[in-house]
Amino acid sequence: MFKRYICIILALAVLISGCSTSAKPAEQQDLLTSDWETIVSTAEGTTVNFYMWGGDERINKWVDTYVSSNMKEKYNISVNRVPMDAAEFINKLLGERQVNRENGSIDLLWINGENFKTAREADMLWGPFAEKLPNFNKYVEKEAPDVAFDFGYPVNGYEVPYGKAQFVFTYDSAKVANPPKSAEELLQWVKDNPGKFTYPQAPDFTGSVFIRQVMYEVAAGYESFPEEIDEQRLEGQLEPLWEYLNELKPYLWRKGETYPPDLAVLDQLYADGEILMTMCYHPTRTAGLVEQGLFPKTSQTMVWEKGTIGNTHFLAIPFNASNKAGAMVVADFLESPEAQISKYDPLKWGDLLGIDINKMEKEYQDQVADIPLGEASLPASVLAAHRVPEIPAGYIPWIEEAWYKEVARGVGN
Amino acid sequence: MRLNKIFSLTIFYLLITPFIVLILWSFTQTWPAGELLPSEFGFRGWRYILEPHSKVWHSLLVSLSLSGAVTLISLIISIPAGKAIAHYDFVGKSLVETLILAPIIVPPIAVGMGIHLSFIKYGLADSFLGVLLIHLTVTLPYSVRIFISVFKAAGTKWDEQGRTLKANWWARFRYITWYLIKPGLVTGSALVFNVSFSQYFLTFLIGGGKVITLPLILFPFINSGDRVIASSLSLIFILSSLFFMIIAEKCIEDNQRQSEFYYL
Amino acid sequence: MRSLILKKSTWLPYLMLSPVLFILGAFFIGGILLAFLQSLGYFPIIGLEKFTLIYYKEVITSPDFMAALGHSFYICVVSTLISTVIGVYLAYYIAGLSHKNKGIDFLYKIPIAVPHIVAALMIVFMVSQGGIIARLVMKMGFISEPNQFPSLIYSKNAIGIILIYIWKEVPFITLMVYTVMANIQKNLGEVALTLGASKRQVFYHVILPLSTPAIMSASVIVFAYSFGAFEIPYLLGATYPRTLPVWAYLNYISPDLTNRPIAMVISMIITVLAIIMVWLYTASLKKLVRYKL
Amino acid sequence: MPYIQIQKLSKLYKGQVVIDHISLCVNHGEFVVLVGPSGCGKTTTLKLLAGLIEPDSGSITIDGQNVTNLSAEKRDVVMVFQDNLLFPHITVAQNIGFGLKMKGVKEDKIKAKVQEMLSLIQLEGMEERYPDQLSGGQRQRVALARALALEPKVLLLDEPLSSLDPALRCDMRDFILEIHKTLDMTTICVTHDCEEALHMADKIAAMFEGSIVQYAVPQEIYYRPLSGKVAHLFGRYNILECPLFDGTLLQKCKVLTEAQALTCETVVYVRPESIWITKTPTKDALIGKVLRTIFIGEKRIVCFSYNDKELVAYSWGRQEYKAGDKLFFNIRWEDCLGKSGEEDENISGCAHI
Repeated sequence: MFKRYICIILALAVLISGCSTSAKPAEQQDLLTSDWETIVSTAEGTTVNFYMWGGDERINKWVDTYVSSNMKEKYNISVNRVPMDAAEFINKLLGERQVNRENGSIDLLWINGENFKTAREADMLWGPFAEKLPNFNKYVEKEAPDVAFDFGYPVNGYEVPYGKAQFVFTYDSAKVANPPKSAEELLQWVKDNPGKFTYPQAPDFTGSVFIRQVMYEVAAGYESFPEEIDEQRLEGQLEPLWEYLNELKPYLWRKGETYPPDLAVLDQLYADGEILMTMCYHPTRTAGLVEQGLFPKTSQTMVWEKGTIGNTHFLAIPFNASNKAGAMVVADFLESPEAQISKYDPLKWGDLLGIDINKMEKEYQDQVADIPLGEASLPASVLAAHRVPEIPAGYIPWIEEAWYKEVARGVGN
Repeated sequence: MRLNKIFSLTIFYLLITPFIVLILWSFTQTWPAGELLPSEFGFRGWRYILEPHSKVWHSLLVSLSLSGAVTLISLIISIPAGKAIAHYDFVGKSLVETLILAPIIVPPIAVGMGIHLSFIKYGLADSFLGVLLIHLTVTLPYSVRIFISVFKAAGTKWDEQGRTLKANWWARFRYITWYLIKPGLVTGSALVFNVSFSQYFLTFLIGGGKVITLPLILFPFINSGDRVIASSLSLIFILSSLFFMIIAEKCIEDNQRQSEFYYL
Repeated sequence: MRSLILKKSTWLPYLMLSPVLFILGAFFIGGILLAFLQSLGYFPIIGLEKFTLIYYKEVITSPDFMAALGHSFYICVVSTLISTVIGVYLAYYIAGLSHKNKGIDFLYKIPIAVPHIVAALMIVFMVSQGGIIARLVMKMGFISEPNQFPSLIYSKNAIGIILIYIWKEVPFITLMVYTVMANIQKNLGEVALTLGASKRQVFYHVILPLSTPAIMSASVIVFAYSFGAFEIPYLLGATYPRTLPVWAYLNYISPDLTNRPIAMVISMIITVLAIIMVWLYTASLKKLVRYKL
Repeated sequence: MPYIQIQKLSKLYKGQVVIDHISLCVNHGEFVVLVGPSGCGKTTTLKLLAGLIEPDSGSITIDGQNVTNLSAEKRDVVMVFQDNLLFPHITVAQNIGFGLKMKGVKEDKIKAKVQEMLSLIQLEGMEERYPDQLSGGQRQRVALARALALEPKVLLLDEPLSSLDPALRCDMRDFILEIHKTLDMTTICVTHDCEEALHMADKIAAMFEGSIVQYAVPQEIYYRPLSGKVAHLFGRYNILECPLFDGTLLQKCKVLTEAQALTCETVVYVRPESIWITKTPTKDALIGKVLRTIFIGEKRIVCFSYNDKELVAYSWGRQEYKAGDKLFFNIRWEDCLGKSGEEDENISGCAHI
C-alpha cells in the first residue's frame, strides 16, 4: 500500500520538477568581448525574464504588447514580464548573491537610485555592458550628468537609460484656481484647505521624492549633498525640513495621522475627490489618466517655480542572469528611437525620452513633435527649464528612515 | 422571530452587497467621485483579462495546476497519516499531532522567510517544485486533520469486518475505506485547493516571480488601486475557485451530502 | 464517538505518517529552525557564525516594538472577538431553522472561495471615504464631503482591516460551530425545552457550554491567522503603527542585510506569542469545559 | 372529561403525512403505551404532545386547557428521551435540578428536591458525578429523576428502556410503574417492545403509518386485535374465519391468509395459547396433524396442518408430540371474541367527539 503511495509521489515529483525547466544555459563568459552579431545570434529563440514594477496596467501592457511582439518578430525572443517591486527583486538578488547562486531567474531589471547603488555595492550587476549596445552608442549622450550618474552614483556602464522622469504636481483646475508653486505657497494653501492635501509615505518612490522636493526649498538643495555622508551635519541641515513637514502635518488629509501607502492610493484619493492635488514622477501620466476617464477632465499638471526633481531610470542585468545575451538585445531595442517614441506617447505610457533627442534622425524628431501630450501636460520645454537633479542615492534611505521617525511616528505627538 | 428575520437579512446583505459593488466596478469605465453608480460602463477590466499579453490565462493555468497538484498530493499523503493517528497508538503520537496542528498557528511569514535563502541555495526557489513544497506545509494540517476526524468517526469496525471477509488491503481500500473517506475528500479538496489557490505571500517569496499565480497578478492591481481591473480579476478568481469546488463535488459523488461539514 | 485503537504496531503508523512528517519536518520545522538560528545571528550561508542576542535586544528596546505589538494585538483581539460572537449567533440561528436552508451551502463556499485580498478590495469599495457607503451617506445629505466620513482605511483605528477579517471569518466560524450546534440543538436542546427552559436559557445553559470546544478551535484558528497575516495590514494599514508581520517583512526586504536577523527576530516573536496565546486560551477554556468532543 | 384529549392531529414533513388525523383520549393517572413499528410516528406524537413541534392541524387539550400552540417550555409536560440525553457538561445534581433552575426556583429548594429525587432513584451520593461516570441504568434513572423533579402533569417516555440491557430493563420497568403510581401522573410511553407495552400499560394504542389503528386495554388488544398488523405486534397468531353464533361454531373454520383477511368480515385472530391440544376428540375441535414442534423453554411451539394450511399452537408442561401425530385442537373462543367489531370512531377512546 505504502510502496504505491511513495511511487505515486515520486512520479508526481518527477513530473512536476520537469515542468520547471530553466532557460537553456548559454555560453556567456565572453559576451563582453564578443561582437554584436554573435550576441544577437546567441539571443535568438530565447526567453528574457524582465523584472519590473507591475502596478501600472498601461506600462505592463506596453511591455507585453509592443515590446514583446517586436522582440518576437525581430529576434524570436520571448519577453516574460515579471511584476515585482524593486525592493523585492533587489532583496531576491541579494539572497542569490549571498549563496552564489548561478543561473538566476532574472535577466533584465528596471532599476535606479538607491537600488542601483545597493546592487552595485553588493556586486549584484553584470557588466559593464552599455557600450556593447549599438543603440546606446548611437543615441545616448554618455557624458550627460543624468546618464553618467544615477542619483549621483556613477553608472559606469552597468545600466543603460530607459527613460526620464520629472516630478510634477497634478491639481483639479476646476477646484484650485491658483495652485501653489513653491513650498511656502504650498504650506499656506494647505492651511487654507485643510484635509485636501497629502503625500505618499516614504519609502514609496513618489512620497520620497516629494520630501526631497520640499527639502530643496526649505532646507538644502542638491548642491549641499556631497558623496560622503556626514550624519551629524545632515541632522542639523534637515531640521527645517522636519519642522516644515510637521507644521504641514495637522492640515493634511486625516490630519496627518496616516499617509497613503503609495502613489496609487494617492491617485485614488484624488480621483475620488477626497484630496485636490496629487503628484507623480511621470509628467504626462496625468494626461493618460484623464484620457482613460480615471481623473477629472479638468486635471492639470504643474511644476514649482524653482524647479522640480528629475531623474533617469535605467535597465540593468543581474550578475547571475541566465540569458545575458537576450537581456542585452532587449535592452538595445528599448534604447531604439522607435521604442522610446512609442513609450513617450501619453496614451501608451507617457515616459520621457531616455535617449538624446538631438542625436535622433530628423524623421524621429518629427515624430516626437507630433505626439499630442494631452491638455493636462506641460510642454517639454517648460519641464526642461524647471528640472533639478537628484541627490546622491546613499542619502535616500537615510532621509526616508528619518522621515518615519521625525514625522510619521510623530515625536512629540 | 421578527428580530431574527431582520438579523438574517442584514447578514445576507452584508454578504451580497460587496459582490454587487465588485461586479459594478468590473464593468465600469468612469465612476466619478460622489456618484452612487458609474456614469459610464465599459469592458476595460474584462478586455484586459482577455488580452493574451496580460497573462491572466497563463497565471490561471499555473494556479490551477499548482493548486491541483498541491490538493492531490496533500490528500493522498494525508489519508494514511490520518488513519495512523486515528487508529494506531504509537510512541510520540501527541508530538506528531502537535506538529500537524502547528502550521495553522505558526504564521507562514516565519516559515517562508526562514527557509527562503536555503531554497535559493538548493535551487528550490523560483521553481514550481519549491512553491509546491512550501504550499504543502500550509495545506497538510488541514487535510490531515480532516482525515483524522473521518477515520475517528468511522472507527476500525469496517476495516475489521473487511478483514474477516478476507479482503486484502487494496480491496478494503477500494470497497470500504474509499466510501468512508469520500465526504472527507470533498471537504478536504475544497479547503486545500482554496488555501493553496489564494496563497499570496509564500508563492511570491519562494516563487520569486517565476511561478506566477493568479494572486500574484491580482495583488499589484489591488495595491495600485486600479479598481476596475482588480475587480474583474477578483471575479475570475472567485469564479474559478467556486468552479473547482463544484467539480470536486460532482467528481466525488457524495450521496449523503456529508461534505458540508468541516472536520476541523 | 470513541474509536478503537488498533494494536500497538512498531513501524506501520510511522510508515503511514512518513510522507507528511517528511514534508512538515523538512520544510516547516526546517523553516522555523532556520528563522530561529538567523534571529540569533547564526547563518553560515552568508558568513554569520556567532550566536548573539543583540538583535532581540534591539527589537525589544525599539520604541516601534510596543507599538507594533499593541497594534497587532488590537486588530486580532477585536476582530476575533467580534467574528466569534457574530459567527456563534449566526450558527445558532441557522441551526434553529426547522428545515435546512440552502443558504448554508452558499455560506460554506464564501469563506474559502474569496481570498483575503479580494475581501480587502470589496471592503475598501464599501467603507473607504470614497466607498459606496460614504457616497450613500453623502447623497442623503448627512455629510457634505467625503472627508467627513470616518476614516477606516489606512487609519490607526484599523477598522477597515478588522472589518475585512470579520467579513471573512464570520462564515468560517459559523460553519465550524453550526455542525456541532445543530446536533446539540436536535437532541439536548429539545430535552431542555421539555424541562421548561426558555429558548434563551437553552442557549446559555446547554448549547453554548456544549459547543464551546468547537467555538474555541474555530476562534483559535482565526486568531492565529490574523496575528500572523501580512497581506491585509500591508495593503491597508496605517503608516504608523505597523503590525508585527508588516514590520518583519519590511525589515526582510530592506536592502540592508543586517536587517534580516531583525526580521527573523520579529517573526520568532510572532510565532512564540501566537503559540503562547493559543496555549493560554485552550488551557483556560479546557478548565471550563468538561464535555469532550 | 378526559385528561389529555388529542383531536384530529396531523403533521406533515416535507409534504409527507407523518401523523394522520390522530385522536386519542387519556384519563388522569393512566399509563398509556404507544406501540408500533419504527417510523410509524410514535415519537412524533410524543414531540407534538411535548410541544417540540407544531401540528399542521388538530388540537391538544391537557387538563381542560388547549395547549396546541403553547411552546414546550410553557407546558406542564416533560419528556424523557430514548438515549437518556443527560447534559454532559454538568453534574448529576445539576442535571436533576436543571428544570427547576430554569424556572427560577431558589437554590436551597432545588437542593432539597434533588436530594429527594436522588433517594427516589436510589442514587444518593452520586450528585457530584458527571454523566460519563455513570452506568447506563444509572443514567436512565437520572434522566427520569430530572423529568420528575418538575412534578409534571404529564410524563412522556420515549423508549425509556431500549438502551438498557435485559436484566436492567425489568428493574427499570417496575421502577417506572412504581413512580407512576406514587406520583399519580399521567404517563404516555412509546415503545416497540410488545412485552414492555403489555406489562406497563393501562391502555395500549397501536400505531401504523401515522394512524392509531387500535386503542384498548392490554388484554383486548392482545386477544382481539383489529387487524393482522396489530396482531403481529404482539407475537404469533393464526387467522381463521369461523362464523359463530353464541359461541357455537356454525360451520367448519377456514384458515385465511393476511390478504384474504382484509376482505373477510368474520375474521378471528387466534393466539397460539388460545388453542389447547387434546389427544381425544372434543366438540368443535379442529383435527390437525403435527408438522413439527420447537422447544423454547416454558412451552413448546406446535405447528400443525389443518386443511393443508399451517397453524400454530403452544403446548405446556412436559407433554411431547411427534411430527405426524393426529391431534385435536380446541379454540378458546371466549379469548378471541368479545367486543370486537366496534366502530372506528371509538378507536380514540373518547366518549364524545
